[in-house]
Amino acid sequence: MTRLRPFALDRPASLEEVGALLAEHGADAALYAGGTELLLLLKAGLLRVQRLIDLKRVPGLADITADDGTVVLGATARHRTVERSALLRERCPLVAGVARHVANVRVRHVGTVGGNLAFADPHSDLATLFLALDAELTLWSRAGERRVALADFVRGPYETVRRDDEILTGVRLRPWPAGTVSAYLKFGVHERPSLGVALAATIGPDGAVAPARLAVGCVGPRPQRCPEFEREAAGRSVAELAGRAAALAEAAADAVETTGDLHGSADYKRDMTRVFVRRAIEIVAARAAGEDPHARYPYTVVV
Amino acid sequence: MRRGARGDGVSGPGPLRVVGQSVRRVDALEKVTGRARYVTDLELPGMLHVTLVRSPYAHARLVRLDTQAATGVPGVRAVVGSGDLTGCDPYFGPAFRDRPILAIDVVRYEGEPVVAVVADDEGAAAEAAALVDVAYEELPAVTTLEEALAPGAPLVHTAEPLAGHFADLSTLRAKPGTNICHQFDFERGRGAAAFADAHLILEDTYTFPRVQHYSMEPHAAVAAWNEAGELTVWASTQNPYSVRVELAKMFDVPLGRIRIVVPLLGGGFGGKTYAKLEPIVGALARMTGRPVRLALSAEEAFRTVRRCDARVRARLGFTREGLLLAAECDADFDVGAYADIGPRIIQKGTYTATGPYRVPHVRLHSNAVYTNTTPGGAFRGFGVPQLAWAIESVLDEAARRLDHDPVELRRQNLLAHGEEFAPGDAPIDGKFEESLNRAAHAIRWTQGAAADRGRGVAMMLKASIGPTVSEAIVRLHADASATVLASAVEMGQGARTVMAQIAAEVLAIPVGRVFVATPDTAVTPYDQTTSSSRSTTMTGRAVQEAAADVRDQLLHVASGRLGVPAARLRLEDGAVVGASERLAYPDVLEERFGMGGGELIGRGVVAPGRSAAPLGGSTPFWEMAVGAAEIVVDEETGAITVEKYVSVADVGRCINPLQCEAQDEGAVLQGLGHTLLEEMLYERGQLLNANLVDYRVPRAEDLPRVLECRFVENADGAGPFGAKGAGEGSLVPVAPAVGNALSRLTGVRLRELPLTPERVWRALRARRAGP
Amino acid sequence: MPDIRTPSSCSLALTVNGRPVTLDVPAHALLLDVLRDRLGLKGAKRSCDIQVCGACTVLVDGAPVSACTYLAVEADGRAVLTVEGLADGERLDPLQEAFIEHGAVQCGFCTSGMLLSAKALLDEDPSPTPERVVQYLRGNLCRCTGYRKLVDAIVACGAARGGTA
Amino acid sequence: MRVTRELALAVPPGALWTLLWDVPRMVACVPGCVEAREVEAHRRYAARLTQKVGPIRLSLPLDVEVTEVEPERRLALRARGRDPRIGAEVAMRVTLDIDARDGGSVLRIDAEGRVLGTLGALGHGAIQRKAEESVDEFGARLREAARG
Repeated sequence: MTRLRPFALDRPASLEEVGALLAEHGADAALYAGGTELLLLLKAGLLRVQRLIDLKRVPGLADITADDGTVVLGATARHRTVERSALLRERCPLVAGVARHVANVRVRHVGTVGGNLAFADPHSDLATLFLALDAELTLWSRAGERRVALADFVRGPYETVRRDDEILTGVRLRPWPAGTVSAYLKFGVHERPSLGVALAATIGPDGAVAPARLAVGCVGPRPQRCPEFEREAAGRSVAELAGRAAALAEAAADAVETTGDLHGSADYKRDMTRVFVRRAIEIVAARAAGEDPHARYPYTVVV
Repeated sequence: MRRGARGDGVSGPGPLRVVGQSVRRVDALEKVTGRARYVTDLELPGMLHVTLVRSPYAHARLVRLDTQAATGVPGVRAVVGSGDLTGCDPYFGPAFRDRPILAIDVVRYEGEPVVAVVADDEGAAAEAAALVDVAYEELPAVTTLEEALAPGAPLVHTAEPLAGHFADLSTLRAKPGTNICHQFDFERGRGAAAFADAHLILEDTYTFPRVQHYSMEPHAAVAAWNEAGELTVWASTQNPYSVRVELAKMFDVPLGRIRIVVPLLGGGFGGKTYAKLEPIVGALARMTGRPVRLALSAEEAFRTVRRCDARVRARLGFTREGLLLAAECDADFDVGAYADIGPRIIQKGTYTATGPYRVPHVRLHSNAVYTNTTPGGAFRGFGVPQLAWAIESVLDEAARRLDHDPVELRRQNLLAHGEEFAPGDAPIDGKFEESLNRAAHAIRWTQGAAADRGRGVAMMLKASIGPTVSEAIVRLHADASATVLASAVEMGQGARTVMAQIAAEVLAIPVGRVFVATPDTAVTPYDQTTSSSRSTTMTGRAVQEAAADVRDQLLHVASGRLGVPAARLRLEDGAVVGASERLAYPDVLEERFGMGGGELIGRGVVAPGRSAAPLGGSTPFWEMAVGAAEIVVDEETGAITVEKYVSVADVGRCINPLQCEAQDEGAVLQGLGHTLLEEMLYERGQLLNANLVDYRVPRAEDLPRVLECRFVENADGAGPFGAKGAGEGSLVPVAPAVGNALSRLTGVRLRELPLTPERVWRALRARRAGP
Repeated sequence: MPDIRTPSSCSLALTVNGRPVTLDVPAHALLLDVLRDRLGLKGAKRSCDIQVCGACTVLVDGAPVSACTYLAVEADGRAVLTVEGLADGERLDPLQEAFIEHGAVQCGFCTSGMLLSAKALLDEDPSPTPERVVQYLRGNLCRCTGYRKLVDAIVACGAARGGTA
Repeated sequence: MRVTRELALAVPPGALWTLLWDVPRMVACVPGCVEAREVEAHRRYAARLTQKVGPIRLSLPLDVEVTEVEPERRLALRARGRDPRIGAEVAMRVTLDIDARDGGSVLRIDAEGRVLGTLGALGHGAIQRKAEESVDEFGARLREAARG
């Protein structure tokens, strides 16, 4: 780790000012909020910039607001704020719960939702969970604002569609309707998660699942939804889901793209996907029946 | 009475007042208030900062060095390659002087220092370092034992290695034309021939991974020469006196001109033994005429030292009744690019391969093998963990084949108290069966585990260093306070507190009135090293003798003054007391010196010297510990959870029970590191995971639900008040105990550490797939 | 492109361990280096330097942060607490006392960070369960003690503080 | 990292061979290659490569050395370079084997390389993926160039 090389710090008070700075300095400037990834890249000497553009003084960028049935998390909202947000606890309880297990308490006090998503480390929880919440990201630039579905936003490890002149301003989540039972499981020995599974089953008045949402993260280059699983699960009762959990999990595992890395081989990750999708189904089924599964597995966080 | 394990203390001469109590650490206050100072905190006026430019290649020739741009950076004082290191021997190393201060002509591992940049601040140094342009021509590298030992393998070292400074390694036996830089052989009885009479013979090969000490304080050193040509180095080192020898040889000056000062260490675990950064800062301080500071990053510590990984083929022969008849071991240790103390590790680790058991016929062989990776060095256990992982696993397999209970099989083979381990070496100095029984009892071995739980047990034996020397001085001041001058380094294990307790006990004064000086070769007398669990025993006894020397002087002077024979006087609460007489120490000194000043100086020397023992000197004590683990396995993910772990160590006497407990709890967690989590991963010579994101050091959540560290205290040790060494032993049994528990529970025998979830998962899948 | 040789400096006004401090720092200065090299508060240590080990933990307005990866300018107008500010003169904080009592201090290099993280935890959850302490200490590494005594000390301190000793 | 691909092309080996030696058109085919010039005919070339691995921009001069030439059958080269800004050292070996197949030719690409230094270790996963993407892109551009 080398020392930080000198840079200037700009603290614009509006998106327009940020845009102007980006236009003026281009690759010599970097957007900065919590800095939990950026400062490490600068210290490692992997990135050199002349200026940091601090987003934390742009009003409204850190707010968590409800907006016609969706919930919008401002890009500079800190994990700690997400963890304690009453709105999220009420509308997207899983999001508040998962935020509590991001990295460690110090990173949660400083790191932001936008920084996490824009860095797009394949081994992280938020993108996986947000994918199951049909998240849509808002990218602002002087040329205008565009909305990108999270599934299209992340192209691969550390690669997103965000252009250099664009600022990620927020992420819009579509909370699951009332009567949805959900679970997030994260497994791994390392500092960062090796596997993330988000499962949400919305149970209709007739007791049938309509729809189910399943996202799997960390095992491949980007988080992935499991459309086959979701089709198979739709229309079935939760009990039926639990009954066919093994087969459904197997199908989901076969469909995901897994890549080997320091966290494990591709086939191990595929089998862990099978194991934890099944466990997620069992937990969701138990929760649907009003039981507290208080399932505990080694090196696993169940939210 | 403070909480802490109550040793079933054997009463020495009268009840002990301070020894055996969990007194408050003498360095606790400065550590909890943030006032404690480590080398990395040191600032000297005019001090320059060093950044090292390191090789990205595992093996390459240095073609060209362009430092022109770097020297232009404002604040840079010097940009130094090996060619610029004039006026000193550029090689160092305890066994072989094979390690260059900066790479000479060739780099032998990824991360090896090539150029040093010295500047006013770390920012300028780092900026200049990035501008140093080194042209390399890659050479074929060997990065595993298999590659390094293959016939015709590229050689890590081509020239004949120069002998190092330490006499006992003068019998170094490199194998010319190979990557083997030392070999060790040991035979007893009829050796391998005895296998012919064995009822059961079991053989298997186990491997132990490359792991990192990961002291929380990476290596750091500050050096300064004065006008009189004397070098002072403030170093984060465990053996100032070895470093002093290496620097005196390097700069060709008398030992007295080199001064090594060791404030507190932020952990060591063996990784800070022998010279590491001291040569480079010494050389740069001389070149620049300014004090020079080098503090490594955590990533750089991964490229400085590591534990030697090993491949051990073990073969055990048993009689029908389960008695060990013969043992054969071939161990290859990967010592990395430079030998460091590797040659002594392969000797020490292999010598007690047969553990605490009686094995009449033995043939042991080990090799120290060079590879193009971070140099291996001493690490808690010093070769014994690598051997015990193999032997204790094969022993457990034998118990299964002989249908013996694993505890029973061990019990019936244990060496007895007083029995000979090897001709010429110290007899066994502990009742090992007590430790085994207590461990088995604590884990409720005989009640059998629940269906979903597996239990495993393992033992270990380790010799400490012999010949060895520890000297100490105790000074009793006129106000009845005392200063202890001893060179035991405080690296968290509590040595400073132990020395204070020993001196306070002998001098009958409160611990708070005893001050233990910072190790400083210009002040504190010679001590060979702070490693091998030897400080309490050897340095402790030297302190005890020095304090006793002061005691005898007190009694002698008081006897004269009181007219009572010294034999009928004793020390109590800072005074010499007889049947009815009492003379406080200040008065005794007043009597002795005729004035209010002066001090009584006592000296202690402990030097058991050479013996006919196979390693050149008898071990001053045997370190023996037992580990018993109870685990649960999530068979779907392969994840092992250690639900309960019991460690029992035969320590003779806990000078400070709470510190012994904390040491052994730390040893168990560090053992769980290489058992379940840690491994340095190389890909074609490049180290991929030199940081905490990708190298998993145990955390609080890895703490077994139940962790009990207990001690057998029969006051039968050679140390003060019957103490023996502790702190390394409890780490060794962790891996085999967990491996044996896994085998008992799942029938899967893994021979490679760490037992990661994926490795266990793969083995379980293979077992389900059947033969 | 101009290489910033004269970094734009920012003037900070903050309190450190209850004392008001004003100083000018370059924008790229890290809080850890300002505390250690400018203010002589050497208690916080640089170890992993990547926000994982916790040896550099300090509290900013009561929240634990990794001073090794936190720009000093972010502390402007805030209250910084380092280990040097825990004791009240010679009277130790209950946590410092509990760490000594329970043998939770060995080499001491992680101790500052452990104490401040523990303080932040107790401020938030006065008498935490051992499981809560273990989860909270996910970001504080110690290589010497094996954590048993650290958890005991924090739980005991919590109990004492919560009046349920 | 290691990437192997097999590519069917419309042109016969001879034409492909000529294309491979056409430096300006090769520059256009190699993703991230901004310039290349001949230093020693058919032996050594100097090129500059820029790549983006996530937020990290890599820009380095490459010293390219042709190591094997079997006209219309095999071309092997070795490339090395260093980006001093981020201290990344890149070493690559690329072997191209050509066979005739029903009127056109089949090109087998075997690219093996290492990125050394901090980026190599930290970006381990991303680099393998980036290499695969680059070889696929090279193949696509080559097929386009062959048609043109």
